[in-house]
Amino acid sequence: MEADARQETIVAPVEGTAKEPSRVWTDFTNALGSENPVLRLILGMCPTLAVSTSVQNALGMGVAVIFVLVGSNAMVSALRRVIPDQVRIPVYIVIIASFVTVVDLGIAALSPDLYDALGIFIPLIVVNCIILARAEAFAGKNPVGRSIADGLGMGIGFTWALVLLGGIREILGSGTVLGFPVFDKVMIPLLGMHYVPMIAFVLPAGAFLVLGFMVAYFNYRTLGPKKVETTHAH
Amino acid sequence: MAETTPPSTEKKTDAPEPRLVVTAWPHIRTPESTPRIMFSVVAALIPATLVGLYFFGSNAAWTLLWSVGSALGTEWLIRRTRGEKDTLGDGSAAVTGLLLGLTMPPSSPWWLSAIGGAFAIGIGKQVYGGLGYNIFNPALISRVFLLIAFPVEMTTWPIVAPPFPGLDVVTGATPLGQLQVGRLTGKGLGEAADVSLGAAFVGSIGGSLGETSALALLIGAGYLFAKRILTWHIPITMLLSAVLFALVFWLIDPHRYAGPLFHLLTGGLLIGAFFMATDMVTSPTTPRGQIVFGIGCGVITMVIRTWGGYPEGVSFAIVIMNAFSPMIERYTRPRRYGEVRT
Amino acid sequence: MSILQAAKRFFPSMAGLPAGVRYGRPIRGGIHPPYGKDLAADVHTEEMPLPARVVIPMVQHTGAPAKPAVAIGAVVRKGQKIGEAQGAVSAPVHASISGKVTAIGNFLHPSGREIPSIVIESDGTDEWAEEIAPPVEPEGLGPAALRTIIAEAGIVGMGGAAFPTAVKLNPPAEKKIDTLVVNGAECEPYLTSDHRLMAEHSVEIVDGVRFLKQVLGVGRVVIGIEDNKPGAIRAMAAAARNLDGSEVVALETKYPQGGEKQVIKAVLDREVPSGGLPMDVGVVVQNVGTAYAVHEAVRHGHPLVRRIVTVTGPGIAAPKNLWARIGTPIKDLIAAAGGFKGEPGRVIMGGPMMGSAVYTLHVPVVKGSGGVLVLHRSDTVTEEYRSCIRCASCVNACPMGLMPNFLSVSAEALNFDEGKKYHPYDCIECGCCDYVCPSRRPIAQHIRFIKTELRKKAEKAKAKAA
Amino acid sequence: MAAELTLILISTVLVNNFVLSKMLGLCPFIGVTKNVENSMGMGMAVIFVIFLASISGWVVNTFVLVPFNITFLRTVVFILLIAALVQLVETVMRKSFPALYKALGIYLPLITTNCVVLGSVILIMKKEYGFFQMITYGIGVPVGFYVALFIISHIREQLAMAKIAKPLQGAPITLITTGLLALAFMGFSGLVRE
Amino acid sequence: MNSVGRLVVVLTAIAVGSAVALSLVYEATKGPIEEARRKKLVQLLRNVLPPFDNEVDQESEEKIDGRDARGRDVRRTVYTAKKEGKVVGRAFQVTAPDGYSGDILVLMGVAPDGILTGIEIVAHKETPGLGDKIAKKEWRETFKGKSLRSKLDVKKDGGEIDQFSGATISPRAVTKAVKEGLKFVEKEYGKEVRGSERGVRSKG
Repeated sequence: MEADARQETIVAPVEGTAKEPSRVWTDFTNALGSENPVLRLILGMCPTLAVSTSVQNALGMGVAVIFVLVGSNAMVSALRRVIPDQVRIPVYIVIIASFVTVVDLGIAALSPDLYDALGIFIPLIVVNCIILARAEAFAGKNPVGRSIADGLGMGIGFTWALVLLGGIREILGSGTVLGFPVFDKVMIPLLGMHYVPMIAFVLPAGAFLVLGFMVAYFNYRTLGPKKVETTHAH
Repeated sequence: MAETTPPSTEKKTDAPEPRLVVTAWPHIRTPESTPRIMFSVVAALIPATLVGLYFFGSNAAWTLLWSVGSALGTEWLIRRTRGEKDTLGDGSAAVTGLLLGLTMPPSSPWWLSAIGGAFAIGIGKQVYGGLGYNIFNPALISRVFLLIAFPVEMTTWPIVAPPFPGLDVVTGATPLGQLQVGRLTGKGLGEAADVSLGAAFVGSIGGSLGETSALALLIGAGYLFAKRILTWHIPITMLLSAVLFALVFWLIDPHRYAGPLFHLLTGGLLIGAFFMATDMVTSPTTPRGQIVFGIGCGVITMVIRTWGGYPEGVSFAIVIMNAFSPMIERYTRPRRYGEVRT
Repeated sequence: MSILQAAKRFFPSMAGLPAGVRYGRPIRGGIHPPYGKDLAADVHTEEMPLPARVVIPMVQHTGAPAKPAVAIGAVVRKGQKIGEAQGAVSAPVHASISGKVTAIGNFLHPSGREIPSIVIESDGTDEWAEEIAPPVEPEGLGPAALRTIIAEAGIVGMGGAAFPTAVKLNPPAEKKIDTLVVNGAECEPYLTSDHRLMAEHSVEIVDGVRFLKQVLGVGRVVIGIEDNKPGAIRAMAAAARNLDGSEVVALETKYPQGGEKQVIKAVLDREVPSGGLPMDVGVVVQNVGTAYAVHEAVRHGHPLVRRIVTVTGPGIAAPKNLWARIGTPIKDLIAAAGGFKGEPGRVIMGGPMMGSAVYTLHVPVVKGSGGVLVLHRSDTVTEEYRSCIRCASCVNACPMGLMPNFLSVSAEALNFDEGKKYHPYDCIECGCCDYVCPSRRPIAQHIRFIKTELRKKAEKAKAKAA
Repeated sequence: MAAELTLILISTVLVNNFVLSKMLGLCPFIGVTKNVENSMGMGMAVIFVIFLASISGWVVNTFVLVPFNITFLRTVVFILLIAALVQLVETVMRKSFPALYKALGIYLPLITTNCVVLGSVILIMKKEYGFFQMITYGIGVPVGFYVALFIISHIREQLAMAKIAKPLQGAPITLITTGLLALAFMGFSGLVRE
Repeated sequence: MNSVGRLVVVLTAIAVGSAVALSLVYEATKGPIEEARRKKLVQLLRNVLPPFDNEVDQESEEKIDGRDARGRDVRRTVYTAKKEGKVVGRAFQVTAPDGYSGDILVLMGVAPDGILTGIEIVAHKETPGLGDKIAKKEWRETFKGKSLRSKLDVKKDGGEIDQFSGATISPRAVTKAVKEGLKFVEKEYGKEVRGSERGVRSKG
């Protein structure tokens, strides 16, 4: 079933009425799981990897992306009948970049620490492929309500993948979750030894490795155990 | 091959035919085989292993046991999980485990060797489909991982006891580590200036379990050369380029840069050149490519030793060149007979 | 190349070669398998007893099969044409004994396939057919007349490829041929048939070469012989003194020194371009056995009805070099060589490197069969092949400068497009890569597999386009 | 000066490689590296665009954004600038260098959303580079990107013949290999301090 | 023509709209951003200075402390902390250029008598889990009370400052930079320091 859902990725229905709660709901849930942008479509990985050193950073980035996705999807969808086809990409880019700037300024005002942690990856949300892809493939063709649902779903799907990645990296690389030393709480009483964090996992290399295995795991789940055999790549 | 019976017109009175084996050409094969190569490498490492055990004692034995055991166990487990033929018999996992153990600090905690062996086989090799397909030398990529993941544990060295009268007790630091401290504190060679090259040749210096004794490594390498498992291309070019590099800088300023013999005899240059860079799977198969590969390994090693953040560069140099290996191979293909250049 | 080899190259006399014999250039790659030539190298050739029955296949050459020219029940005599050549590339087939045609049908061929063949039961007379007569004054004949004689005698390349000789001697006019290379390398381990032929019939071979030279109109002849046959080199050098423009070149003993392209490189330092033929570099290569057959045909009018077959190997009681009639079942040859010694495991038509294993001893000797090799059962253990460990043995051994490791792995992955990048069509299928592979990979067959699949693909594409 | 520029080059190509240590430009890194030819095309196109984008971004920043005190618009301005630049390059190339266009043309549209480009332009501003440092950086970054693409595409061509388990094929094995490559390149750390 | 006109109009409208909207957002966030930054700065200053009661971020002066490797002036903003009108300490930022992978920015507080009141790592790129231990409080605390008269070196170099196993570079770089900072204080405020040594000796 999941494999089938994959077929209709990107190519979303063109027409459709705005008030259709069931569809809005499926748009939302599709984006969470079977069309998860990071794990299934391998999109938007630049910000995914770089800021996923801890759960906290991953959450921060996720919220920023949700805001931009929902905002740009809504705006693009609202303006979809006004925007001429030939210039739609530049217009989308301007809209996205504006929302990104808003996020940039907003984070700077609200949390200078998070702002420092995310660094240049906030302005780089502009070139996160997910956002432009959703504007192009969905929001530009669908009513505002569904576009917001899609943006929210994609954003949350992105966020949970990112948080999972950040969580794995944090727990392996620092031995903590949200700063709480989980391993030590278990290992000191049981084995009488501290957890020795594997620093490699908070470094870029660890991000590549963890994401690689995460994507492989989701491939495995989707392909089903039957189809999993040793074959050659073609 | 035709499976038809002989034509019916044949007389049936002939003597019964022998049962013959039909295979495709060629019908003779070299006696050399993959397991024989692997176990020859293990045999060649025995002198270095013994020297390591002699100097570093029982903890070194545990380090080796854990790394070899973990490598073999991981190989067995993954092959079994994937429902594939067991490959412990080809000897490659044993070689990986042994090489990894020999590059670990002799005072490693048990879990360090265990993680190393599992990483080497699991992520270094079986992820790619097992023997022959991996890109990076499994033992070395695992060592590099450990070095980056557990920098403290991987750079803690025990004190070496003097094996023969006349040699001093060696403090818990590697000559290359001392060299780096000297460089970073602006004290020239620092304590590295006092390293006895004789001790380095025998092996009574600080360092990884199996890398300290140049003598033992040379004996092993000689054995592999004699068996024609090693060719000169990689090890000799690697050592030569490193030595030349060291020589040039030593001539420029012998108070700041260590001499070529120092670089040759300390650290992992010899074990790297003879046993790591020569890993067949992860080095180019073309003769010219092997020369390029060897030079690359030697130069990167010395660049890291001379300017880098790590005191030792052999492992990094080799895994970096591993990554370049497919590319080198592509551009150093042998000239084909009758190749028409357009 | 060892120091000794290099020294020999510059001082041929060191290797005990007669004056005037130079060394050829070393070839790339190659292997030194156990040669086993000593089993039969010094055994003088002997005539086989007349076989009671021969099976003569209509395909003993490259090209279109011959068409049977006799019917069941016909009485034929030795040398009588029983199969007519068909088409441009083909060769006629002759009766190798006198007797009666008892069957015409599909019989097993050394290649393993069943091939239309004519069965003759001997009448014991072994008389030449009436039409057999030597031409008058063969020295005066023009190229066309000589080619006709060679074609009618059914002569094909005796080195194994069995390409019709007359066709090879008739290159297109735009290809300027300046040199005839006579191949006496015999690099296949165990085989000694060419060796014995050269040692015992050097004068006849050189006589054949004279006619070949006459057909091609070339001034230069180079005879290449591996240096493990000093006797043959001496004999040939002595005989070649009577032929203008000819020289004998000693070749390093190495498999596959006798490959057509390798011989050309060794003796002339010319390289046949990839995908090309020797005539592209002005060369025609002929085997010494072919030259002998030409001598027989032109001088005596005898068509090709017999050849020397080395019956040898660890599994043979008394290894021998036998003059055997075409069509003789190999069980007769094995019997003539004293039968088996121990339990036979593999019986191979040809040498151990490129010969083909047969599963029955009823297979007949054909024009290209240089030997029958019997290996013990204990030598024929087959084991499963392992992963390629990229040890580079095959890269170093490939005489063509290919990368057999990649070809093999890409064939295994069924990735033929990737395989195509490594030039499978340049492979001469010598099997060196297989021989040296420590993982026992069937590399040569992998390459052949790629070639077949690529050809299929090309044909499909062609059919689609049409 | 020369020493500083050399250090910038070593830094951007080896030590702080955008792909391996900054994890930028991963979409094309995974997307086009299945074969060597494509990744070379992409690499060349990126070198071309980043070089031009660095210069024009620097000029716009130095002479427009900073003097008028509207640096908060830089994200919008830079991305538009890059989009326009890519469009311009495409047009000029198609008209004047058809051969080059044929080789690189299909990669150009993808570059607008390649974060290496925007990333390097933004970082040049953050680092407050002078003109020559900017030029060096604008060459070093895409060359580093090219090197990474080049290595991984050769590796992937070899991996195409490996017996990799199905779920690991494609993106996962590429990511894992990149991770190991990043570990290897850690050896260069310390050569240059950013 | 009409459609091209429409393209231009729409594009311009969007761009102008975006610029206008963004400048509004910018204006709205300008204050909060500055306030947030100020708060962060004050917090940092509090961490390195003894208790004070003035608006410390308002009382700063620019000093020039030699040239850096590129030949540019090294500017230091020195914040002066006062309690009941008396100077109790000064804080300023120093840069350790020889960190493991880049500059380490260190904020240091010095009492008028030249004794360190605390240091804070403002920014660094040191290896996580290794060099980044310089940011840990326990380690930074060891600087408190040290002065140019103390052995300001890592233990490996014969000093009193702890290094961590596996990483000497980062602590050494920080220590060196702090030493430079103390020299700067000695140079700029040395007279004052010596002059008032007896007067305002803080507990430090």
